[in-house]
Amino acid sequence: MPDQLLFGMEVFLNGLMAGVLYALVALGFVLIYKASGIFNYAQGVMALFAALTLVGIMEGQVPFSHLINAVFGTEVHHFGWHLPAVVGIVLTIVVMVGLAWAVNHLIMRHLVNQEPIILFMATIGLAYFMEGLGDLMWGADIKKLDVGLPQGINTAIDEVTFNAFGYGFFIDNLDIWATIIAIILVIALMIFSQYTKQGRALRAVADDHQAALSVGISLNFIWVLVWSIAGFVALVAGIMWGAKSGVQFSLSLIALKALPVLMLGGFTSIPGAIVGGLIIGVGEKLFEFAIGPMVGGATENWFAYVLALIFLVFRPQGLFGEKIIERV
Amino acid sequence: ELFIPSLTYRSGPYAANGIPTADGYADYLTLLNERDGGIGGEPINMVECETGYNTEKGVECYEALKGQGALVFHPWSTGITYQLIPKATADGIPVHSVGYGRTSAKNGEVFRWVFNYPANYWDGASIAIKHILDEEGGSLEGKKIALVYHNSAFGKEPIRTLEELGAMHGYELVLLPVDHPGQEQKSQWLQIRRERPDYTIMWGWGVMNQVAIQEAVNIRYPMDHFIGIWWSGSENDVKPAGEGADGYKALTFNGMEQDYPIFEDIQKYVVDKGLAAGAGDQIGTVLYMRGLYSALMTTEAIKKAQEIHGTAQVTPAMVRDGYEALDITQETYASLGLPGFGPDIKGSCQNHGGQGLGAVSQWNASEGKFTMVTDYIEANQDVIQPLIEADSMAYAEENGITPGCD
Amino acid sequence: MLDQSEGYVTEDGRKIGAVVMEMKNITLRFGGVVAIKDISFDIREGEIRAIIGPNGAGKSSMLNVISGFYIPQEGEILYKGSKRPQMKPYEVARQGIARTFQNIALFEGMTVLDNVMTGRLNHMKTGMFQQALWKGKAEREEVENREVVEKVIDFLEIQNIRKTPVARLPYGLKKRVELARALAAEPSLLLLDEPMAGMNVEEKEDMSRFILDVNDEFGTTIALIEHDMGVVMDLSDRVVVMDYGKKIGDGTPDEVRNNQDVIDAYLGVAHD
Amino acid sequence: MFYREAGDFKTSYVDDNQTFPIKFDRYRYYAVLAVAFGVVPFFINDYWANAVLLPFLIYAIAAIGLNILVGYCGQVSLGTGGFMAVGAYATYKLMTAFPDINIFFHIILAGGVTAIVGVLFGLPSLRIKGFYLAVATLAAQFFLVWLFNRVPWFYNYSASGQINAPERTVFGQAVTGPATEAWATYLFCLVFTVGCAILARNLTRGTVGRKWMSIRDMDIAAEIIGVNPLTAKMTAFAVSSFFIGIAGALFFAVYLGAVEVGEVYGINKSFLVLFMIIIGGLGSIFGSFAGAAFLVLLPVLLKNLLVGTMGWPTDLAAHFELMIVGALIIVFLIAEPHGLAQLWRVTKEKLRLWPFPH
Amino acid sequence: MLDAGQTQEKLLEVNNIEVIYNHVILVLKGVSLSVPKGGITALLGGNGAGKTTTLKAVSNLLHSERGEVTKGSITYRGERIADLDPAAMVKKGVIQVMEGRHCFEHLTVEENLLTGSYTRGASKGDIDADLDLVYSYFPRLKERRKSQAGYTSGGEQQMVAIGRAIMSRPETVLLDEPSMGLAPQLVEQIFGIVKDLNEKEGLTFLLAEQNTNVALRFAHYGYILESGRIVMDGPAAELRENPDVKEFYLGMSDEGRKSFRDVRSYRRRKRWLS
Ligand SMILES: Nc1ncnc2c1ncn2[C@@H]1O[C@H](COP(=O)(O)OP(=O)(O)OP(=O)(O)O)[C@@H](O)[C@H]1O
Ligand SMILES: Nc1ncnc2c1ncn2[C@@H]1O[C@H](COP(=O)(O)OP(=O)(O)OP(=O)(O)O)[C@@H](O)[C@H]1O
Ligand SMILES: [Mg+2]
Ligand SMILES: [Mg+2]
Repeated sequence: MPDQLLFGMEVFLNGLMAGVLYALVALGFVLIYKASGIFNYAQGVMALFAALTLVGIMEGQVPFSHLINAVFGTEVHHFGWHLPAVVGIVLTIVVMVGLAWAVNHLIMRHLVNQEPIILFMATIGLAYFMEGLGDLMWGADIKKLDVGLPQGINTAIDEVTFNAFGYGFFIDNLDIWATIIAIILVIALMIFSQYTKQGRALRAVADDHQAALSVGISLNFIWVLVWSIAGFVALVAGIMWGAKSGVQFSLSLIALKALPVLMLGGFTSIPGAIVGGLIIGVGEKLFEFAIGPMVGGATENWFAYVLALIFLVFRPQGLFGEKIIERV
Repeated sequence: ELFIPSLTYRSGPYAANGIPTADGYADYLTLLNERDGGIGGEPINMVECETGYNTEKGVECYEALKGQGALVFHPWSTGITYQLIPKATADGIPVHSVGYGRTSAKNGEVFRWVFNYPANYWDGASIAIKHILDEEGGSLEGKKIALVYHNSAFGKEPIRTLEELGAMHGYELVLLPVDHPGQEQKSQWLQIRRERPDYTIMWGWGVMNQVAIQEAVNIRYPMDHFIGIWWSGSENDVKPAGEGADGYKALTFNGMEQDYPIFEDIQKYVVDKGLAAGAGDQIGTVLYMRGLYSALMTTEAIKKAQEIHGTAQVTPAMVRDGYEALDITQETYASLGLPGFGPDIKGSCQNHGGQGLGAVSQWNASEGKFTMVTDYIEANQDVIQPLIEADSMAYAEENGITPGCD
Repeated sequence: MLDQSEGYVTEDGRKIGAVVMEMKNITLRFGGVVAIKDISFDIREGEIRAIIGPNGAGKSSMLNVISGFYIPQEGEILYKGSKRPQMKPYEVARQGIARTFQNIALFEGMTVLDNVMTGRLNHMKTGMFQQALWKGKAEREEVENREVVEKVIDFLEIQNIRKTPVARLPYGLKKRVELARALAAEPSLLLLDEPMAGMNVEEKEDMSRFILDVNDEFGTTIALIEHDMGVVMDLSDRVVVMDYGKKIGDGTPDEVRNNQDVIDAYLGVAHD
Repeated sequence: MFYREAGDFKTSYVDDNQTFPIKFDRYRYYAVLAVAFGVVPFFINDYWANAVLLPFLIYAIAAIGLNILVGYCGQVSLGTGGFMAVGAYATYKLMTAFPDINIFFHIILAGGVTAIVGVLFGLPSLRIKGFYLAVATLAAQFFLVWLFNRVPWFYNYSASGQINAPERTVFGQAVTGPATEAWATYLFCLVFTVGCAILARNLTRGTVGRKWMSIRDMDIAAEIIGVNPLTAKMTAFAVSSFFIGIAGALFFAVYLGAVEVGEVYGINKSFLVLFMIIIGGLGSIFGSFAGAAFLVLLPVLLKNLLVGTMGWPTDLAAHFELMIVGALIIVFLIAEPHGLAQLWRVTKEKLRLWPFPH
Repeated sequence: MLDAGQTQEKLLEVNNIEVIYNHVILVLKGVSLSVPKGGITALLGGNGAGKTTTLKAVSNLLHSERGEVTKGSITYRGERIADLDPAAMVKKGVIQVMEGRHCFEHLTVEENLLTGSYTRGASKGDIDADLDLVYSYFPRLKERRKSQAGYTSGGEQQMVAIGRAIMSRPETVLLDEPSMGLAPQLVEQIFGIVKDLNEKEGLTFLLAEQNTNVALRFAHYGYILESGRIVMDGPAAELRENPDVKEFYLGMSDEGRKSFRDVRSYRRRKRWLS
């Protein structure tokens, strides 16, 4: 096989893997959008916050130590324990559920039946708040996150492809894990939203808050539930991305990588997040590979958006999104 | 009283880097106050102003602080530096951008109030190539060097220089831009894996550094052939990649030993008195030392100014004279409790940027620290000087400045 | 059936003119659902034409076809004697066809006055640049059209809520504002989709009066969908009855009332 | 009865169509203008100009522009940063290519250029709606920033890739470049701000404005009653981008003077301006001003309060600042989802009834 | 439970409530009414009289409209309900069918109906049985059960809304303008269903209606609301005979029903108060 084709294939595969990582972030958006029609701008910050909390708990960091030390003149930093990842993850989930509860009781509950843009704005406020809170709680330094997932080139694939084509493909172990986890998540969430009573209630809420209330669906419960799940998805995304770059502020910016995925797949579709992710991942990587060098590179940021935009012109609700109902 | 503001970024996307830098800067000034009663007997009043690395906040800080009689500004961000160049020039306040900012500001005849001691990005590019030349036994003929850079003005800085040097040494340059913020670099690193460049140079910032180093580890790129600019070489950048990052190299223009005598003083006069800036947990890190080094250059300039003008209470204009007369030698470093800490610097009206000396440091993962692996190397000024001349003259023309010393 | 070419004179002596709009063999499908199946009927100048039928019969869809919002798969529409090419809804509106909607479609964020003023869009011609400068042509035009709108507002007796945002209005008033918006356009053909749903008798009486007056005073042709048989029988000159997308009756109220198909499908019991 | 309109009768539709039909409002408006033009320039200093007033005035223009698109026409856009960049780079190219023409016209022209670009990126809005459109406009944001970063022609091949505003004068007084006086830059921006506000007000009170609002409130119904969605949406994009372009131009030329596109006109700017109009009030010109004032002033105030007055460490203060801004946004939304402008309206309504509660 | 007609037991009592929207707009100015168990109580009145507002005050949906009960109290089975959220009200057996349908557009007709059973812990079998019950009342819905509710006609949506409420097996139903937009046959049918449910299942109804004629035929007791105040109440039969009601709400004069064509001048609305 010609080299270019081989390279292209490798890029394609890596695009798929990158796409899965985008999809992990997009899933969180989809969940909340599906359940309340809210475009949750804070999703990225939630991923950061979850990852920070996980590291903090595992490393036994004292939360708010900086503040405590400044106020009381003490010198506390660490509890001095190192917890295994599983314990850390469980405790972090507890924190995220608490967060979901707080978000519902302090914010969402008071904004029932408001226009989507207002709710969107509220999530921006939330993002600001959590950004400040995350820093204050766990500090701004870059932390290493290691929950025991393998990372680096997968030698088996490398060897197999080398024997077959004379060129070993690079596939990152972490990406393989991400794919497995993402598939499990997507299947579980799909079952949840399509086939359970809560899933149906969730879609009802997204359509009409008031009507949902009138049939006895408790918005409080539904919202705490979805925000918790979204928090959990954020944690997963935070773990995956945190493993790549360390846990730090910029983690919250991965939201920007998820948005085109969201558009393409449809805001309301869980499988859409995965398919959209794959298309975006492959599309941007191949474009950068084939066309990038001609236009000076670094095209990935905008290309994903342009690709999604072109798709939308033909299908305004995204690939799998619910049809936008236009009637008079 | 000497009013020295410090524009810090202890919050925002780059806080992890901003905190140690600001701490080092602050601790050094506190040390002088506590130990020596200031500079030349005049106490220092340092005020921090938080910019969050945001240009507009930087402008706000500048305007707020200049009114209070600021002697010199360290913008700590290239964007803010560009803002302040015309403003501070008009206001007559020196701006010192330590190893960042506008490279051609080295030409003091055009940029009368701007300093970028001790080295600039073009120096950095040249030093990196020189180091590679040393490693390769003097010839780069037929070699391939990749530049992974932040796709912004900052990242693009070394391209011209590297191209010129490429023509000179006969290596091929591969350019790989990474768009902000740089969390996804698969494309770039797959390409590196394919093209197998002999060396990879990186001009990165923020999360881009961590991801690049992690990806390099993933594709098993030989880390000692991977060299970052000085802003891509702090503990923050390598730690997330763990053991794999061992051997990664980065440029530096200041020392990073752990046993400078000054640490005892800092412990005694600053930390023990509870005066340490921030949490006090950054002492000795690369960026802390860089902040400290910046403070050192500034205070030396003020000392010079006091000498020249014979008064302890200097003005910004006097501080500029001090900067232009800056003369830091190895004796100076030693006398300050920092033997061998930095390169010699000798300024003048024409030269606002020093001699362009830099060294290479290497990450030792098991010990968890960077160590210098070369002496200070001098950048190829024959290549750089004309570039600086051209760029600064273009600026002078655009802005109607008549170059010259007053 | 009535003869096709000439007009006729109603019982109360109004003269009805020639056919203005003719629907010919219209069929409209949505996926598997056939909303309208091969329906033909006409509307004559100056008449009040009612469309009735059970829920889901395709009445609103028919109005949407006339408005150009739905494009029928089959059939053609003749307007003022010539075949109407496929048009965008706003182009249809420019031909002098105005309408109201079943589920009130007012612009909730605007005041009543602004809503009614939008009805006059097609009469206002100043360009954007003149508007931006306001003084002069734009202002003059605004005032002229405002006068027309005020007349409509007076006519429908909604002066006191002129400056109220419509979102706050109760249902019945909203319906009236919608009518005002349609009237402001000074249409030659007015389509009303259940204008009296959600009103009590007293309000229906008022609304009936408005409709009759519009028809009388301005000679506006009206096509009307309504479920209140009293209203339909009293107001309309001719009635089309639809059921499951098919036409099952067409004629004067009396004819329709006594049509057994209509009774079975829609009325349930014979209405007096 | 603090607030009265009784006895203030209108006898013509012209009067009734005024911007401030109530006398009290009208006088207050004149008073504000008089102070802004006649008093402030004499007391302004660099700090007030550069830290507060210039950003306020310029953001107000951008907010008015975005409000036309989002608040009046209902097309949510996140491309503001990119469009501001178009304005900035257009001015830069014009300033350097035609140095003899007054900067005033360069800025207006830059607005025009932005309007064209805006229309181009607005075309998909004919198909794409709601948040889908919002996200789609990010394509403009990222692409434009990439383009200005990528193509050296835009920054005149300068080595640093930055653009610097050379000195330009109006009536002999420098308004760009290093040697400007605070009052001059302030007045220059103020003229633009007031001009834009008046234009926006005129457009929104007439037919064009009603077309926009009808599209916003119910696009299908609007089309059926005769609004051409193409022209309505495109004019909204054009006008909105025109203002945003002017804001971007002033931001670069007058306020900052030197700009790197990714840093200054990044996505954060898009969000910031959107926050302004939501906090201020969608579909309200006054709201645009209120929102701009709120988000420009609040951080400065908080910083001065926490660091200056209470002496907190800067980093703690910065974190708290974020948290407070975030919490305030939420509190405001809960108290009044329709923004400061609505809050103001409700207050007026209450004052009108005062001392009776209803 | 199955005894038809109303009992003396008051299920729902509204005492002198005042409702304010947006902190400034006073809509209800002291409304009191009581709903006996097992009865059909009609709430009549013109546009904007406050019928919907009253129902929402009971079902506690007001909060989501930025409305507030500022005075008075509402009790259900003698218990104050001010602090309950709407979901808790449904659990207690009070469900509202909202004016203007409010279907879940993106859900299919059947899914819409199923959301009605959300609060019930019932088994799948029970729910399917209820579904069949609803389909037997509204055969049209069965035909369209797989279509998205957003695309069904106005009348079909009204059926969905009522069917959905039945699915929750309520004790009290607050029906807001059930007849709006329905074909005459269907209006009769729906009221027939209401009556059936009332008589056979013992459901209690509070019914807001414009269609006074039908409402008074089926209801046991009626309240007439004008501008936020109750201006008249009495057993339905009595109200039907009241001359004012006759003239203004039933459109009848002494000579029986008049033609709409014969109303030659606009009526000056007669209002008892205001
Ligand atoms: N959300 C709201 N905000 C402000 N005012 C409101 C709101 N909802 C209703 N109103 C006002 O309250 C009054 C009563 O409205 P309500 O909907 O209760 O009347 P109704 O009797 O149900 O009328 P209809 O028969 O038209 O439905 C009206 O004047 C209306 O303008
Ligand atoms: N856009 C659409 N997509 C799919 N189906 C549609 C659409 N519009 C209408 N229908 C279907 O077409 C049929 C006719 O609907 P239409 O709204 O015309 O009924 P209608 O006669 O106005 O009834 P009603 O009196 O209840 O308003 C209905 O079954 C409806 O579900
Ligand atoms: Mg209909
Ligand atoms: Mg009602």
